[in-house]
Amino acid sequence: MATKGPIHDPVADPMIDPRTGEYAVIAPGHNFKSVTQKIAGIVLTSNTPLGWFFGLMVGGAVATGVVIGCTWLFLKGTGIWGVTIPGAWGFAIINFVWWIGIGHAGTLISAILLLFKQTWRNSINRFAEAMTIFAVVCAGTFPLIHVGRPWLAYWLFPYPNTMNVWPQFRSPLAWDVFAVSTYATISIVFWYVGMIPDFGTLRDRATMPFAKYMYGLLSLGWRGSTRHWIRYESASLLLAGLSTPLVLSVHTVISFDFAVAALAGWHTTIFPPYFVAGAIYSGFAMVLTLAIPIRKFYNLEDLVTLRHLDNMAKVMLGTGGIVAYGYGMEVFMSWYSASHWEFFMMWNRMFGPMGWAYWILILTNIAIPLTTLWSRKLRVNVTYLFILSLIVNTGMWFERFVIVVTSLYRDYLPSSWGTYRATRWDYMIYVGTMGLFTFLFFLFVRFLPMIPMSEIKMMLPQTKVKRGGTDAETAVEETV
Amino acid sequence: MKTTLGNEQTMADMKAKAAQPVVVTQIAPAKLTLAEVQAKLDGKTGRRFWKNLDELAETPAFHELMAEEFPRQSMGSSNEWVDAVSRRGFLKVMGASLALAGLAGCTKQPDEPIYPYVKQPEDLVLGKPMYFATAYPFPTGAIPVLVKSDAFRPIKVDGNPDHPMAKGKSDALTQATLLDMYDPDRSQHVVYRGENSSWEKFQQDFAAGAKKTSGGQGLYFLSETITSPTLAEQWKQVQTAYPQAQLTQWEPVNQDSSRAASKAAFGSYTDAQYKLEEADVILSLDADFLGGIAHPGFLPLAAGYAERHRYEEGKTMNRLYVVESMPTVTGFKAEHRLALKPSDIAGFATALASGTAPQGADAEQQKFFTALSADLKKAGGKVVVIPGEQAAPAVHSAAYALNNALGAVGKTVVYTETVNPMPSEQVADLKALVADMNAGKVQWLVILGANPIYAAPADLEFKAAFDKVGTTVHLGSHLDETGVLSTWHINKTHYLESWSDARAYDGTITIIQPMIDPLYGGKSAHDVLQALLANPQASAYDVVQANAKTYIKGDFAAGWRKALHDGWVEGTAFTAKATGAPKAGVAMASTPMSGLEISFRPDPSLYDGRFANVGWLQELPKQVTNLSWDNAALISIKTMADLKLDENDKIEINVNGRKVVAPVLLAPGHADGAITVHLGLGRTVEAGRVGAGVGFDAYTLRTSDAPLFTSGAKITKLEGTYDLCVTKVHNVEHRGAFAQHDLEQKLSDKDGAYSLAGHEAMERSIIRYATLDEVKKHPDFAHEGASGTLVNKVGYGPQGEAPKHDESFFPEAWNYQKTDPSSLKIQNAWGMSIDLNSCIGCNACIVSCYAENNIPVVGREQVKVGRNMQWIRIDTYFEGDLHAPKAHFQPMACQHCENAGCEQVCPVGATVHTPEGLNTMVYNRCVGTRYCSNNCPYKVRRFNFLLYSDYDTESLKFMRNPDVTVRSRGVMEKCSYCVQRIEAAKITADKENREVRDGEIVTACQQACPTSAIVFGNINDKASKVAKRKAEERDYQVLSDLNFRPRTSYTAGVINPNPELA
Amino acid sequence: MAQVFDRSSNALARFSLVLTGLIVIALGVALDQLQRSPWVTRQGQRPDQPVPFSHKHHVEGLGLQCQYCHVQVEKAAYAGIPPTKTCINCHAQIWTNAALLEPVRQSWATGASIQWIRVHDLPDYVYFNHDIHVNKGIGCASCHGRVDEMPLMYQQSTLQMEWCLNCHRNPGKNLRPVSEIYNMAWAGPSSDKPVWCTSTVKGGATAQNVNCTTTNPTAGGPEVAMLQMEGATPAGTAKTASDGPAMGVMVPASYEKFSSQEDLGKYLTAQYHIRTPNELSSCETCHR
Amino acid sequence: MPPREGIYGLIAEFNTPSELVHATEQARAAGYRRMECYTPYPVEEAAEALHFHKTRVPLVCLLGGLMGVTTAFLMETWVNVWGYPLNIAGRPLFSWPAFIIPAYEWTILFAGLSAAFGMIALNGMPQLYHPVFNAPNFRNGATTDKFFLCLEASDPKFSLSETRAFLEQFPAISVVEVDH
Repeated sequence: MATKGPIHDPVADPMIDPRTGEYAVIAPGHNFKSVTQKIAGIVLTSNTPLGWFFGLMVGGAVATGVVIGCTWLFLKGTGIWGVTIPGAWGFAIINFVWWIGIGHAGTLISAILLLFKQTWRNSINRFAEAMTIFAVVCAGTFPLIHVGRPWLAYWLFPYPNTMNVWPQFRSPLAWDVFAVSTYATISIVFWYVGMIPDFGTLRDRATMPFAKYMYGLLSLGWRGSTRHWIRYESASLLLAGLSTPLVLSVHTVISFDFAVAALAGWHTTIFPPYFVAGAIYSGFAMVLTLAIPIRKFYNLEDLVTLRHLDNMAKVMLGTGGIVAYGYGMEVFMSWYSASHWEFFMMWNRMFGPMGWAYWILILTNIAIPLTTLWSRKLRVNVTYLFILSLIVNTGMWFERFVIVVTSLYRDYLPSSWGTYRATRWDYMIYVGTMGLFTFLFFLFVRFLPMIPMSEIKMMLPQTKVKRGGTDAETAVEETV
Repeated sequence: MKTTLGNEQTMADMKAKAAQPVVVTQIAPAKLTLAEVQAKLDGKTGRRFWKNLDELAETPAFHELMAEEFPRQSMGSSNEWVDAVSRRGFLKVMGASLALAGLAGCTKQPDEPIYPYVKQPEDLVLGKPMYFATAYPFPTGAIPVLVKSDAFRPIKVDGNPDHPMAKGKSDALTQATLLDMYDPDRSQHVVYRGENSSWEKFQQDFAAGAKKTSGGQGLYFLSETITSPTLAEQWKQVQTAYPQAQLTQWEPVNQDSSRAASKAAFGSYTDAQYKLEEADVILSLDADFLGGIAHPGFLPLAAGYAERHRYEEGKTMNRLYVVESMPTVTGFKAEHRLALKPSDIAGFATALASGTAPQGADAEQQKFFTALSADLKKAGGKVVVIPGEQAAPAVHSAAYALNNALGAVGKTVVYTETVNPMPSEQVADLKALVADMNAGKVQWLVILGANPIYAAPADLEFKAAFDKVGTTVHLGSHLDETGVLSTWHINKTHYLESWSDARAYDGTITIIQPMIDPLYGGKSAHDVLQALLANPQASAYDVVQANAKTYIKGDFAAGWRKALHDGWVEGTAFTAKATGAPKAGVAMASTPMSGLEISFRPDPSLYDGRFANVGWLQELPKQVTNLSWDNAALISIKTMADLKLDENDKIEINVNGRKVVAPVLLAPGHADGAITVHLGLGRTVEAGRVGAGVGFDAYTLRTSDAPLFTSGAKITKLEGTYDLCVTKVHNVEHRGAFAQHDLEQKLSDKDGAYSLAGHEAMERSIIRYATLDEVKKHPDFAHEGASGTLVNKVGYGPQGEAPKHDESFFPEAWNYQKTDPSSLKIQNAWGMSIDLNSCIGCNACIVSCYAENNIPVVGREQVKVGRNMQWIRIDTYFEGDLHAPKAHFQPMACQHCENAGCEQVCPVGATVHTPEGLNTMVYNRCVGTRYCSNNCPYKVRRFNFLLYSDYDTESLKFMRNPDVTVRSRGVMEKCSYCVQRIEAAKITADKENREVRDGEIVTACQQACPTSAIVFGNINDKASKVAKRKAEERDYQVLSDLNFRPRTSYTAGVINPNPELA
Repeated sequence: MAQVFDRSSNALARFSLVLTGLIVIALGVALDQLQRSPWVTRQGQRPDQPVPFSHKHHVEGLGLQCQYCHVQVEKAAYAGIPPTKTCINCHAQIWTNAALLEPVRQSWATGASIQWIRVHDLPDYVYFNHDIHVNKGIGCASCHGRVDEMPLMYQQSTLQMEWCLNCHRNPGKNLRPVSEIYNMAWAGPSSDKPVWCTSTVKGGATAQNVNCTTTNPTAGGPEVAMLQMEGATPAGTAKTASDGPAMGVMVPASYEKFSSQEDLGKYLTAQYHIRTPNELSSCETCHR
Repeated sequence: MPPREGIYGLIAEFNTPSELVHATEQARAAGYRRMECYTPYPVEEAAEALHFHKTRVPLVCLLGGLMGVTTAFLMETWVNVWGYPLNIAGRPLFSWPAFIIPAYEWTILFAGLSAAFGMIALNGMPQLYHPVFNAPNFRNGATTDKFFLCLEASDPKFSLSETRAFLEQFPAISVVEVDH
């Protein structure tokens, strides 16, 4: 992935590794202590930045939208939404898929890149995972509240009951229950396991007794014993190995919600791959949306460097390409299948009353990103990346909107064609979940180490072990 | 299954026991706050909690509170707000919410009390319904019905199978009279000057008042059209007692045209009966005889038409021509339809009669004219020309002449006495009455059932005249516009509550017997007239029985019993009346009309407005237009363009100074230069909680000199639009060649404005039909891809056909051929077949389904966003250019697919397949993911988005079918093939160790269908009707290429066009 | 830099982990038990009725037939709660002024119903039908228990779906000759108390298909539990278990001997044409 | 647990991983067996020096996975074929293709959980109290930037004086006794 040849003048920019011409993953001059202090400092500092309080409160305020919306929803029924016949699914499902998709990047970074020994991931994987979990939390609320009788949602889980009836395992929704719950559990476990050593560090560096105590508990008494490290390493490797097929399966299963149905526009074999690609696409966009402001706010530029942003932009370029291919194939197949259903669906999608949604999608998801991301200049232009990440997130939301709504509202039987119009409650709950996400994320950056210290240390030159116990300092000099 | 009656008197008080109306107690209004509510309910748990909550939710204070807590809602602005109909639902939800709010979070199901009888009627078996015959008196002739009654609560009204005319069929309006009876807004007291009073006081007052008059001088009666011989007889007696008393019969929608014409033609009022089963060629002159009972003799006419329109080998199909202004189901069933302005129809008819070409006819009309007249002559007497009741008298005269000239009279057309024992020309009479009122001659005006304040011709200024009357009496089921202004209001009993008798279209008399003790007391017209006679205390029962002696021949006791049992009296049918050749008919309006014409029609669902408060009918999508909860200015696409209007535009219609504001709706095929408005809407608050404020009142435009149609209307487009509530979008769009690429041959409607939906319906082979010649050429036209209007290569399967069973993924997963160990025969497999040739789109099935399956009414706002709950709907597709389209009607309900997509995707298995092949919906298992609806290609599943069912209104509880669950919020529901009836039949059969007989199970829609288009039964029994139908070559499944294997299939239509017009 | 935690904390931590696990398990078990507990099912609860009516007294003591009060149990879905009239029939003569019976006399005088509290209360979406059960050989006691030994009526079975299915999936184990429907003490055949059955004319109502007796018919004239015999009866007038007197046609054909409920169940399932478990456990059988 | 007598061992603190690894190798060569290194991040050379290679975590994970797949698949099969056989959309009772997906998910769920908890259990965690924490500098450095080698008293070859001497030959920042 590394484009050879120095683009910038190495002298001008200390962050450039003269040999590769790449931006360094960690700014030079860091050692075990400095890294620890930098990261642990954010968490253990006694004077919290005001900005943090502000952000937290904004998030919390917006999050009340979910509370209010859901209360009214439970009192009145699904009818307060725009859903109707034929458009029986609306925002709830769209948002569900969107959030789950966003989650995927986190797992991808922490798991797949780990398997591929992409050490640059180390500095971003922690909050990428956090993002995953909070995204799944937001996503998870929707399937529960979107059912007509939420108080019976537990019927979706297999448990012995006096009715002798069980979930219907042929239904993709039943599959979702398994996929999403597994995804949530494993992500949390992976996340926590990853943090155990850092909790140890925090315990040892904390000054306030309460913090000491809490981090102590969380660290389960971690003391960095080598035998522990070995088991720990193998465990996290296994978890990574498991998360990889998991993350791929989750969005595949979600795509089955549509692919298994008989509806033209849903009934497509291409869905699984392009849902997964889309998920990662939007996920990385979201990581950028989060990483860029945070590295600025907590001036972590030398741990989350332009190299990271560049790489993530490249991943987006790749996945975006897959997504584009998916769209292309849909159009092609609707013609090639010679099936009236497919043809009409695509025609209606493009030129029907809701055509605007389709074209927004093409613009934001394909046109803008895939043309610009080729330029390295833009890939390392922080402001541009930030804006782009927002654009792509919008685009991916519209993808789901197009799939769900424009396939439903004009299907097989013309007599039952209708339309879909979201209500204020749809929007309230959707925006609310964004607030919830922000709220949780702010809590995270304040109380948990948002960059894995131990893993960063592994990337430092000082780790080089010189046989024969000669002085390590020399070893360091050689490596740089 | 009918039980003969014992002594009717005891019968009556049994019924009294059966259903006592529960009056909801009002708690004294007091200002409430949420806190107080909580306080009130605090500590109340379980039963007491809920009971309390109910009471609370009833208090006006609570309503206020709600209005304050949720002001936006109470304004009813947003679309998730449930409007008037389900506002009570909202309160209940609030009730539940308070519970959720932690007052009594999880209360156990409350104890259920049992109220056993004190004396149980001998012939009552609780849980086994009883059936009683009676008749629904309707101005155009009584509809004989058989009422299903559960513990003496009528729960379903259907046609009387034993009746020679009805043959068990019924129609939308008759079906809906059930809800009309249980209407919670019916007036419940005798009212004197706004104060509750009593019938006794009125009797004395009235009798005394009448005595004071000199021989009834100044004593006037204004009655709705009378079809009861007994009432007529009573009137005679009244006249002998008070010679000067006057009776005026008047209804806003009446038969004046035919009356005038028949008087002119034959010298006396006559009704005409048509034998369509013997007619080869039928010409309807603006007669919507397939639209409903608004047209006299709808049931036999529809049956006769369908009988001859069914395509069978060696049977000549009839051919229907329709000349009309407003598009009706009759018009669209016709092989050839000509749209003419109301004023031109008379011209066309007279021209036809005289044989001279109509003046000012364009080429197309000319062609139609010649072809038609030729065809009529060819038929050799096997012809019927039907004039519409809403057509000008001249049209009727022409029809008389034509039928006579074509030699139809005596063969296919028979003239008889009028159903109305005292026929009259009503508008003229009303004019006279109003004149007398204005002249101050009227001391007593007794209005029997009519509602003139609302419906009287605008130019008569009835209200002004009404104020001049000394004492006004109003006998009415509702305290309506007239009722509130009258000195006396007497609450009228419903026909299901009272004794009477009535003549049907064919003249047979039916004794109307009560099904239940009057819910709110109440009196009938019989009682009112009786109050003036010798023994005022005689009950309606006595009067009717007394009068019955005149027409029940032979042993009276037995005859009477038989009449009650059968639902009709032997030998009372009309016999042909000798009429000479019709004399010179009524001359048509000499001055040719100019300018835009407005034609007034009774609403297809609400008739003249009497059904305004019947939710079922308000929500019923109107024939052809699919308009629900509204009426509109119906207008052709060309005129719309000419006037630069668009659908949903608000316009002001101004007819010489009389104005009304109406929304515009495109009626494909409407005559150009004319607007049709439906009467019966725009009722004020007096109409009741449902009917109030729905639509606009077209009566305000209607004058006594032009009650049918008027001209010279001015249209001004107003600001803003009015979002009409149409259940099916027309999707007028233009896709042109782009859409055509994958079709083997182009359709006619490539260009021009056409309905996208209709176009797709044809492309997708959802509608399949052929002409007679084509069928002869390709008997299997419904399945092959070759010829013209037939199946095209669409969908996933070739020719849109289903793959063979062995091509399936799981060929032997489930077969429905297993032998049933209980009977050692091949098991049952339920299926349905619908003949598109017979379906006339009259909506009877929908209302029948409402009653049978406890389907809730959801209200305008909800229907508008597509949440109407009808389990069955009539899909209407417009084929071709919308200036003169063809239309096709297709009843669409759950297809009970063998490979049902809905079942596969339900995560909790709430919808599953039964061994007999039903797709059952288990409501209490449903969590409401709505995935099933998404995966249903027919979109026939309905979802309770909000709490639609009304759990509060006491009277409605009596009406519900006890064998069907009342579905609650958040639950999916759909057509069940009337599984409750299937199970009942199976249990009876099992007890007797026999097979379920063919025809033993009749679904509600099938039962109501006046043309027997719907057949249901066991498709494994090769002898069954349904199996035979499905064996026909024209049988096809909609969307069969999806391989869902629906159990409902359709018989492709066959039309018999006139080659000269092809 | 001392320890954050003292020695004991290790044990404490591990113990608390184990405890959490146990609590979770315990909770699951508790809920599972709760949903079947009488508190939920209302088994054995005796609501205070207006009149403390004793089935024991009337059935066991006075030997009243079930149908004397529950008239329509063979004809309709509901067994039928007796009208006040039924009580008065006797209590016009006996116990005419017992205080206990005041509500009955009240009702009779005023014409207002006696307001009982429902003991067997199925959810409204369950459509249970008495007559088909009674006519196909399911005895009262099978569901209601030994009513003749209940001084105050109470619900014996859970009436939960799994309970219904338990029988609908294998009706055989509860089938008995229709002649024994009202026999509270019926225990089913056993080796020491066998049952003899024979099938008679085919095609009549179920009830007439089989004759059963508890005394060996080969030894001396059997008192055969005969039921009215009729050919196929027209719809609506289904003759049921005990309509009318037993009319002759006593053909003690070849009697089969049954000494276990299993065999009898098999035999009756065939004779009574009981539908297959598949059909009986299909949803629409009970939910509409 | 009751406070044990005597000391837990001797602990030496180093600045760099190299020194730690070197010392560990020497100690092993000198015949010490009961010893442990403490580092702020995984140092594989140290593990080699300790001759600690095999961990049983993968095995636990595998077993978990197998348990997951069987549980899920058997449950689905039982429910559909025996538990309550219903005709769903005309599909066969044993619709194995559909059953694969939940089974797949539970494989991962069970495997993941057992991997994580297996690791924790095998590491004997939670162990909030541990003697090494008594070493004055331990919590300062072990999780930050220092590298520790602890020779435990339970080792037969352990003797306070000799072992101390042995450790002091390396460039350790400090060598201190750790008591229980």
